[in-house]
Amino acid sequence: MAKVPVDARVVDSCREIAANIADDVQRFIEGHTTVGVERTTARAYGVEGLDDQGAPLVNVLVDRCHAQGLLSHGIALFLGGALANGAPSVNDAAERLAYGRDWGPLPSDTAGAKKALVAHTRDAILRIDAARDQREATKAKFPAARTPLKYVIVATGNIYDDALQAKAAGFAGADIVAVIRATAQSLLDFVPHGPTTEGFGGTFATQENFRIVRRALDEASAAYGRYIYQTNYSSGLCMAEIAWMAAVERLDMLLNDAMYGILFRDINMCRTFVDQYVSRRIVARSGIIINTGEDNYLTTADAVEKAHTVLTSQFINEAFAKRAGLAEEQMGLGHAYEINPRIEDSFLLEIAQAQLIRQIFDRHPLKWMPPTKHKTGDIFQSHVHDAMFNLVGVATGQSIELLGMFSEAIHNPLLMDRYLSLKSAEYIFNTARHLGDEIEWKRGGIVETRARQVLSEAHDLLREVERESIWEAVAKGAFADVKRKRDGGKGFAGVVAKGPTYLNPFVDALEKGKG
Amino acid sequence: MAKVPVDARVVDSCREIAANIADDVQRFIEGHTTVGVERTTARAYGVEGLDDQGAPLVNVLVDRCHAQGLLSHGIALFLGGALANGAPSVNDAAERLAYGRDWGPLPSDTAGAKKALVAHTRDAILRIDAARDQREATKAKFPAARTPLKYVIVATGNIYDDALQAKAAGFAGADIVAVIRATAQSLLDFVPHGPTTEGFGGTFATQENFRIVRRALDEASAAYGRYIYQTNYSSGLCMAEIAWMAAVERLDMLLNDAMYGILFRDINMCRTFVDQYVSRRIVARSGIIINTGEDNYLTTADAVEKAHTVLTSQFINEAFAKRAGLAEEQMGLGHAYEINPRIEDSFLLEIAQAQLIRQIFDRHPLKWMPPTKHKTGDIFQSHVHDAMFNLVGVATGQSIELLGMFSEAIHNPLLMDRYLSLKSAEYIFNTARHLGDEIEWKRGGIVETRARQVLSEAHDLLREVERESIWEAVAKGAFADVKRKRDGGKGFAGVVAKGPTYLNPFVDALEKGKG
Amino acid sequence: MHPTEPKLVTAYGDREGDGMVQMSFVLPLPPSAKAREGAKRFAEAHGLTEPLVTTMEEAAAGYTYFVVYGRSSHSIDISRLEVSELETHTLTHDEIEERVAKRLGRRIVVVGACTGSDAHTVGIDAVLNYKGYAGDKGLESYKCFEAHNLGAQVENVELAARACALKADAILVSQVVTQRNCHKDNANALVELLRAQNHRDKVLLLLGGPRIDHKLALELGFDAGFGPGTKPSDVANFLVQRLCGEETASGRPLAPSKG
Amino acid sequence: MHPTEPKLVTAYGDREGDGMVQMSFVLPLPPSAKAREGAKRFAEAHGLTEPLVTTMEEAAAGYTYFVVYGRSSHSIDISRLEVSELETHTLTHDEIEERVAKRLGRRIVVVGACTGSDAHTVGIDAVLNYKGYAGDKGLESYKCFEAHNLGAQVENVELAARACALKADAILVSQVVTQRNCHKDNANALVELLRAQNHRDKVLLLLGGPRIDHKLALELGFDAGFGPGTKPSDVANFLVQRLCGEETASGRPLAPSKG
Ligand code: B12
Ligand code: B12
Ligand SMILES: Cc1ncc(COP(=O)(O)O)c(C=O)c1O
Ligand SMILES: Cc1ncc(COP(=O)(O)O)c(C=O)c1O
Repeated sequence: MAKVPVDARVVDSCREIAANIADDVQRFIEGHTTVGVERTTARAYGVEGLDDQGAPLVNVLVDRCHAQGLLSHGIALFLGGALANGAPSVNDAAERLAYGRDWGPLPSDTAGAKKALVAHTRDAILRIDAARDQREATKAKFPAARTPLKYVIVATGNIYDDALQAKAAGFAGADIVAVIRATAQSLLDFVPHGPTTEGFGGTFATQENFRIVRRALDEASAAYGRYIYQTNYSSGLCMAEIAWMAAVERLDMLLNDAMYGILFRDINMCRTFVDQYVSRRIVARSGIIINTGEDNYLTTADAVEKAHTVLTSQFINEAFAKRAGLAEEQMGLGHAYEINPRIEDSFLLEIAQAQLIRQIFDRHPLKWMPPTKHKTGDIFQSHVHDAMFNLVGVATGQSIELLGMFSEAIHNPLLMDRYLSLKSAEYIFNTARHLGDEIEWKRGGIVETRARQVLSEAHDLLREVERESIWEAVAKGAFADVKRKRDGGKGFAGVVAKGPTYLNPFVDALEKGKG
Repeated sequence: MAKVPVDARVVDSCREIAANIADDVQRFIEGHTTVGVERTTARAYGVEGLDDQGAPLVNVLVDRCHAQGLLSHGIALFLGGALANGAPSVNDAAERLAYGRDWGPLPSDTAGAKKALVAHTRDAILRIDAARDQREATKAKFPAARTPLKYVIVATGNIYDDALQAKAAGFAGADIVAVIRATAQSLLDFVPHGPTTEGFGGTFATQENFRIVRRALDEASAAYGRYIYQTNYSSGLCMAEIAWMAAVERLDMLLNDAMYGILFRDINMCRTFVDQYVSRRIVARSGIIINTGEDNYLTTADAVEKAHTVLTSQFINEAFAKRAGLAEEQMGLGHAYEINPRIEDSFLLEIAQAQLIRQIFDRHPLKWMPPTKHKTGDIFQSHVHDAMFNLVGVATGQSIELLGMFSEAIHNPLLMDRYLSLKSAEYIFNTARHLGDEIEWKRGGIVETRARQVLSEAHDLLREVERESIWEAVAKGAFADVKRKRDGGKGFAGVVAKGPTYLNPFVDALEKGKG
Repeated sequence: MHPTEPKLVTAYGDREGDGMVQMSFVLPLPPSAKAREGAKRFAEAHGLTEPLVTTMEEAAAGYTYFVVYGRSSHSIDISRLEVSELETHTLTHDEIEERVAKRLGRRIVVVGACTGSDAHTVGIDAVLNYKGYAGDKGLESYKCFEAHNLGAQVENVELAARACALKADAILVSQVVTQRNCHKDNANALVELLRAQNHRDKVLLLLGGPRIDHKLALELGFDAGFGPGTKPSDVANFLVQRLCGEETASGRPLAPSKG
Repeated sequence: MHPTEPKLVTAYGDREGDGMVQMSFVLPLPPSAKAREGAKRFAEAHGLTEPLVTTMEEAAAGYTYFVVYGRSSHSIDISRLEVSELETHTLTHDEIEERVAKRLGRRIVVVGACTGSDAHTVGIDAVLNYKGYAGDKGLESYKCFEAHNLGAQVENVELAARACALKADAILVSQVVTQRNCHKDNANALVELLRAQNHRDKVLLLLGGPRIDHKLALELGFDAGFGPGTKPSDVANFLVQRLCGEETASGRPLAPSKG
């Protein structure tokens, strides 16, 4: 493989620093819960359905509890209490609490409440494990796909068209299909329900939509003799709930990154760090692979000057992931081919960065993103730009490659765009299959020098972030050239400090699962 | 530069063998002339114009001489004789001979005939030198272009549209513009006259058409501040005449290769080897760069199995060129990117071949040809295929790159096709400018192994050709999988053994020029 | 050329008037000789004569991808095109500062945002923030502009409120996501809102985005539209021209997008 | 489906019936807002609704390159398409040998050439020569065929003469260069020539080339046409079917080009 020099000592130091940065955040996380976390817990226990206004029961339930200022106890305490008080089922318990005349008193018998939840907690975990087993059984039926895995997006806004497109992508050779979410969903503090047929820029992530696409992709896998991965987005205000839905509906991957929400969706940091932790606990248990969003930084910041911010954030994201029990094999750290193509030797700078990250995160299923920012409406030139990206992808052995689309600057991909993108990627992966094994980079050349520079700049930035804490660093615009305040952004009101009696056997069970 | 191992001893041996092969042909050449050579001589002396049927005077003149069985003396002897007998000008002498009641006797006073030509011979050479000087003066006004030089084709069939297209190509960044010939021209045993506006697959090569395009390109050079090269085709039955027209009309390059005519146009070998020699003598004097046609072999033969036939032929073509007085800097040996793109690691095989040839012919302005045979009507995929070709071109430092067109499988390039091809090539040359300097190939890897294999196979084939002589080898299909007989093909009747008194002061002067 | 004298143009392939165009599309049919003929007919329906189907490939089960070339039988009369080119002077940075100081005597207040659920800030940032775009500094870099960048995901109501509060001379709206024309609805909704608040005449309304052009912006009730490749100085010039008198038709049209 | 019941299809972008098509072309105008509008109108003239001009770039002085997307307002009734699919059995090599031996009892004589000034032999060689195409051996490889390949640049007169002399059962013509339809003229001229010689009915006439399809070949007076991706065995099957009786409509259409 076309290796670049990587100073192991610097890398170790980067990981140590990242650990400190993450520990600081982890302390905050352990002391807090959010409406999102509590809704997730309720769902895990089997709470489902809508009220007469169409609001999800879990929202009505948790909001009412929060309105009383009682969320610091954890919704589980109240569900357990209601069960102990004879509610026939968790759902019934939830309805009583949500729709009952009043919320009622704090359950006196905490032990009873806990006890009442034991079986339900076990079932909640079993449900996740069952989905995981089913995924693995299905996967085992097919030969392992060759990397880079070819990842494409469908986004018609209509789930039934998406399902058709997803199968079409399978026919054309896709290994992974993502259904992009409707543009506003990450700002919604609830998860829409049922199958949906309207959405801008994408289709809503709902449990039913997950099922519909899973079914389509299972059919495609069988038809084309390849396992086809399903992925969606677990970012924004419903990070944890969506992670749970993905876990039980057998998705294979999730875009899951608090930093993305903070920087690009103006989601409050405290809120999304806590949500991310619980979402990743679920992900860890379910064997889902996450994709992080560092690639996005280069759409707002310059890809040459700020290349190191991607690497810095990857070290931190890795540390966060470890603290949620994820294995390296589940960490699809994101990076991208976003350098201005008009820059001389930009191809070499891209290779250096891609190879550096490949070597530093050698067990991680890296997510390699295509050029987007510098794409124009000239679809022919755009197709060539993607070809260079594909070449770097195969030469540096990236794991998950989101294929560029020649229509990137125009619209969400059409069936034809995807077909041609897959055709081109397959051609390049094959024609240059062993290019990476053949190349050795000239000592002290452009590639080596660039790799060294990016690593050392990342190391410096990590030190700086450690000094200031991530809260401060983000406030100062260390990432993506975007500044966000600790108490600013959306969803802050949904953050609650855990009380001494805080109860959440479901999350406890997930955490035990870690050992 | 991404060097491959080249065994200097093997290369030297190849050159020695090629020399022997060429000497054998050279002996034949020296003993023969052709109607084409004699027409060229007449043109060089200033014979021009048409008869009332529209046939060029040079054809009427030379055919009549040939019909009498007198061509073995050389047309110069008769022109000189007529001048000595008082013809006021060479043209007038030619008209007397061509249109006179009878051809008249063999000039008795050979010395007088020779003497009468001395001044005309000097003028003929001066005319070529003047054009060369003018080219060099014009070129000196502009900065030297960066290699690979971007070469594009125009071929509307109408010379005025061609001129417009040529300028458009200049605007879009072309360094070299070729006007492809009408498909049948190489089979014509005369050169059409004047500006032409009808032609299939291309536009006729005529002296007037050369002028029209030269004017357009001079204007484009001035407008865009880059010297833009003009090229055309000196292959087929009028090889030498076209070379002369190109020389005096200030073309910069010529596709000039007897082997192409033999194999792909079924032109007789004896005829075209003799024509090639004289055409190259003119080219050598005029400073034109030739492009040879080995690239074409891979359109009929398999590019993986027969890669070495290209190299073999290049050694032989180089030997032919040396014997006609060409400098290495004038030898644009042809090779191509024609491997089936569906073959795994085909990109690596292409690099190996391109780099090998680059190193063996290190002073030669190599002509690097794009994929054509495996192109399909899918213009998007075709554009990507060309992108890989462009990458190899810049990484291996090719000199003259004929840009691929995404419409290759469809039509002669349109204005848009050329624009997008140039845009893509510029992007790739720039984004990967120093890739070649950065790479070192893995010892014993796919690239190195392939380079070794091709060179040794070429060496073996050269030995075989030497053993059999080129006449035999071609008859057996050693090149392009095409078989041609020594006395078969078009134009054999135009070959004449020189008599003891054969006279051709013009070619003599060119040969002296060699020293 | 006299405006009313017609000037017909058609596509140019490699000869004047040959009308050569390229099309690509997918038909919901499996590949077959019949599908090929269908593609040919489909191209003919668009006015292509002698269409050549250059490729037919199965892109999905039951869907086929085609590339077609043909000579268009259509031409357009460009003398009849009345396009309101957005004309602006090109005053230098200093000239702008000077003109505002002289003629207005106060700073021009602009409020900008990317509205609705649209989270694309790069465009509006490029126009407003100091950094600017392609080497051309943003409005923040001018002394004579007081630029407020509200960022993305800003609701029209909020934007209008802030504009009133700040007594903004101009509101700059960016719309990047265009699926199902949400950008048009969004933009138009703001105009309606301001009308309802009797505030529309009190501010200049500028719309921008990759799919915006001046013509569209006018149709949507804005005062100007700015598309891809817009430079902050183009915007500055437009504002100064409108707010510091001397309305003029002369000047050069904004540089067209380089793609 | 009942043949007369209409089945309308239009282009498919990402939703049933959205009609999305892509176009690219050059207009002989310099880039400007007006040129952009011109491109839009030009696309509209082809039946595209709400065309989106995604790029406008100066490709040459006074010539501008455009890419346009739009929703087509056209659809075609594929139930009305009467396309003569070239139907052939798919007998194996051995089956073919056997059938000819049994039913004809002699070798089938075929003469092939690339005619006129066309020098492209690869196609006709692929069909006739032993080597064949894409792993499918050429007619030379069959005992039951006597294949004469005259190569390229063969004049119709010469081809016709050789065919008579050899008592050919079939003449195989390849035409690759198609500029200004020279392939049609060339092919048609041969048919006329054979008619004049009263020889047309005595031979099967096959036409092939990258721009040939069965329909076109029939129009030009040939018995069959073969396009890109043709395999020699397709040709062998056709000849056997025609020369060894049992004319049948069943069988599968020739594999469509993979582009
Ligand atoms: C960067 C980017 C992002 C970044 C945005 C980061 C940020 N903070 O801005 C991230 C990664 C977050 C992102 C996310 C999404 N994106 Co996005 N994104 C892009 C991308 C790659 C580049 C846009 C860009 O920055 N261009 C550079 C700027 C400088 O150009 P510009 O915006 O045109 O601005 C110039 C002019 O238009 C003008 N201008 C613009 N605004 C204004 C305003 C005024 C007043 C004036 C005077 C001028 C002006 O001046 C600017 C300078 O010249 C485009 C694809 C592309 N290449 O265009 C997709 C694209 C815009 N995104 C798209 C989509 C769908 C999304 C998502 C909704 C996908 C999803 N469902 O997850 C998400 C969610 C975001 C949301 N809800 O809006 C689609 C939109 C499709 C459509 N036409 O509707 C695109 C086209 C990609 C695609 N083909 O799918 N995206
Ligand atoms: C190889 C090639 C050449 C080689 C030919 C070598 C040779 N001895 O054949 C060389 C380099 C010599 C050449 C030269 C020229 N070429 Co050329 N060439 C090509 C190229 C790259 C590939 C053609 C090919 O071999 N295809 C592979 C074969 C297997 O496919 P095929 O021909 O379609 O055949 C299959 C089917 O069609 C069918 N078939 C074909 N014939 C027949 C016959 C029968 C009876 C049957 C049953 C089936 C059948 O079966 C075959 C197997 O499936 C094409 C571009 C392209 N990619 O298509 C240009 C192309 C055909 N050439 C072109 C031109 C213009 C020329 C020149 C005239 C240019 C010039 N002025 O110098 C010259 C001169 C040659 C001449 N006068 O004809 C143009 C034609 C444009 C047009 N449509 O009119 C093309 C399209 C390139 C371009 N875009 O400009 N060319
Ligand atoms: C990590 C991550 N999450 C989510 C998204 C999708 O954004 P949205 O919040 O609009 O769904 C992206 C898009 O790039 C992403 O990278
Ligand atoms: C050396 C050479 N001569 C001539 C030609 C052009 O062929 P034609 O004889 O049809 O002009 C080519 C085309 O590739 C060539 O390579």
